[in-house]
Amino acid sequence: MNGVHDLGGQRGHGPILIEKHEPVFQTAWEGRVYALMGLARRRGLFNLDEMRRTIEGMAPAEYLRASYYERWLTALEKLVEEKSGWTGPEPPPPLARAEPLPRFKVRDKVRARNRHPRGHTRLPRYARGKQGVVELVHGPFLLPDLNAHGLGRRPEPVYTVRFTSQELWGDDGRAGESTSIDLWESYLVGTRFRT
Amino acid sequence: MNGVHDLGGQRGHGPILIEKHEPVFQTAWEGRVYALMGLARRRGLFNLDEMRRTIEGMAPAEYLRASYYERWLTALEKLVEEKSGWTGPEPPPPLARAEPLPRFKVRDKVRARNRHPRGHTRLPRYARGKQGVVELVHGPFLLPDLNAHGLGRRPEPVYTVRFTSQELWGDDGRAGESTSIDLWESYLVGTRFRT
Amino acid sequence: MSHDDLSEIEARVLALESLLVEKGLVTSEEVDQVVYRFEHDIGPLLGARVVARAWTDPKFKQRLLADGSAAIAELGIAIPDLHLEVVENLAGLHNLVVCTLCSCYPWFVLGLPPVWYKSAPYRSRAVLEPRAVLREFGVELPESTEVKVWDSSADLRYLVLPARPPGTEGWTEEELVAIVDRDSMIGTALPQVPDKVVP
Amino acid sequence: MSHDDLSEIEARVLALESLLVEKGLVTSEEVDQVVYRFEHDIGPLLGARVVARAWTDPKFKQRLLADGSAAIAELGIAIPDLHLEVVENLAGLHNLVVCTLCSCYPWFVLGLPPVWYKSAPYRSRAVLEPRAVLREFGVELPESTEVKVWDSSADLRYLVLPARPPGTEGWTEEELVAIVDRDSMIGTALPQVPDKVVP
Repeated sequence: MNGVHDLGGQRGHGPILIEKHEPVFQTAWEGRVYALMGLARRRGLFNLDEMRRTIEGMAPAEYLRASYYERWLTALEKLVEEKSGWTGPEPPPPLARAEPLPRFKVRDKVRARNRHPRGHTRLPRYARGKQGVVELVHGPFLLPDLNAHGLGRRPEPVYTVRFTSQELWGDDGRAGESTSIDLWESYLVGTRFRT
Repeated sequence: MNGVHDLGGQRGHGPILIEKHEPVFQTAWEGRVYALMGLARRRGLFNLDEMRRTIEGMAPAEYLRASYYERWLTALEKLVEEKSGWTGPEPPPPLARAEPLPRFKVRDKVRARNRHPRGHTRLPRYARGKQGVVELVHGPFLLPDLNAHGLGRRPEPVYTVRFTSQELWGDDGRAGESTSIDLWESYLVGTRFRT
Repeated sequence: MSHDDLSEIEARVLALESLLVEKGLVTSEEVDQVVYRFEHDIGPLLGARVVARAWTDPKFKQRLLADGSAAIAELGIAIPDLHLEVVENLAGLHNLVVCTLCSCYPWFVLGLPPVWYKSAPYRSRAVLEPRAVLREFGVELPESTEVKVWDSSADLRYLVLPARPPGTEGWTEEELVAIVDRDSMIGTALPQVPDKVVP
Repeated sequence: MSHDDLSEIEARVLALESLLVEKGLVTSEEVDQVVYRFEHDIGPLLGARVVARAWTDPKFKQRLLADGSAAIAELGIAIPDLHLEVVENLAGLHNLVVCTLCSCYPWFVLGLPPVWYKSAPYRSRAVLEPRAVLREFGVELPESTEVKVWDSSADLRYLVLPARPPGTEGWTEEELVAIVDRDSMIGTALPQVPDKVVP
């Protein structure tokens, strides 16, 4: 979803406030929220992609206003409600396909798709439509776009794709800067040429 | 500036709340803010681009939380403070150049620059880097990117450029849909071909 | 009203108005006048007159489409510093107006914009999924109808000239004005012919 | 603490914990244990050990760069479901880690991320203007140094292996651990050699 959580490339959020020697948790409740989220997830109440989808579903003004663990709390409350019929861990549904072979290899030129799905995705908006070079090949990992909505467990290769600053930011890009993003295979299309 | 005000293409803001027969102003203070903004601007305290730049400078969470006229009020307070040394209307500084001739004509193919300036701009983020066709030629109008910051009064032709939905939104674009955007000449680069 | 009765926001507005009056930039009477004008004189009726005229006077329509600002000046509507661009709905073509960056709106023919026009939901989605947005307004267009969205980012202001609905043949200009509502000139509605007045 | 003393947010957390305990999903002791582990056992010292080992053991470094997860397992650090990718700062190359979409972070070697790492200012600008961001952290890189930003959007977690600073020749692994701070492993700092310990 094109939401306010997709912050890459924005400005206007003010200076970075750096606190020296901050505690692990700012308050006791933050620690409990952190632990509850992790434990409920490991017990199988929901998966990581559902957690992210729920956080991203917050009203935009509220998302930006809330502290990090307030977002977690809000999402956890919502997930617990959403899963109120949950009766215990079940074996995960089978994978949607066998472990796939990677279509791309290191140094392949690829282009991130220009997609604007209604649902959850891990393809940041600033990379869409941009061309980069495969730097690392990993996985497979489950495609979040399906897993976040309980629509299936589809394993896909993940590629670390490197985009130059000029490709991403055009006139405001700078030589000698690049950003590498981890992208699932279905976020990418191949281009004819290799570097 | 890449800010939260640049809403084109986002999702997650909820349904459109349509109120039938709403009053012109929801409260009496809204009317006064509207009038004060217009009058102060017409008296020369600030220009329209400065007004927009100031609204866009609000903290993102606050921008999204605030109602439309609350944003105006906040911006107006800030502008009045910023211009506290103002002593009266002065003749506007001379134009930075003579009225320019348009470089592009109707049916020219153009591409919106991929720019991410720190300052104010009226080139929406969703159009950057995208190719379209000149539909109308207007102007000249002052370039907001300079005028918003008191950096000069540069008249430029403005073009209504039509982008197909597929060009803008890729896989999620739809045939038979397009968006036309009014863009200053320096937001555009020519492409070799005409349609 | 004593100062204590004012909400925080009303107090801020009052302080601001006092300051601008003190500076000699405005008078409270001028503020009153602007508010009055927008509450009484400037509203969608102006746009409806423009549309009804275009429906009944083909030469006016031609001038309106060629130079909106000049044409509405004939009806006594002045628009300093802005240009009016009139976009016509045709068979198979629907126009929709939005301003994604703020809320630019042809106030000189439609009055001030409704809250939904200025809201994030409308501004964000009108360019991405105009048909879904139109459905929320109850407008279902045939799949074959082209949708043109106008994102009004500069000093142009867009007014949609809706198609004159069937069943209005022979109506007077004044009768036509009554069926042109605001939303049909933004593109989020189509003019409706009330059952009772159809012969 | 009586219920009245609780802030609204604390009350929500308490209600949530009670509900999850009731459902049999968690026990409060498990929650206590997780909090304890992150407050005492899991922190940037783990990452500092990894870095110091890599600085002193070239073969370990090789394994670390080839397969981060396997290499840190040698030091007893387990990371279920995630993969560690170690990226090395070199002469003329600086690495910086961010997660623009949420706040992915190699917690198993660095503990939980600082507030700034999770904040909108850092997430928004690290990919657009990394040098300006680094300057806010007091890191000024030569213009000729290449900057690589890693936006950690999937199940990889990135750890920066800083360059071993000059003046640390002959130091023991334990002495080196002391100068590897958290930020240098995110890429927003460079390891500093304190004046007093320089011979």
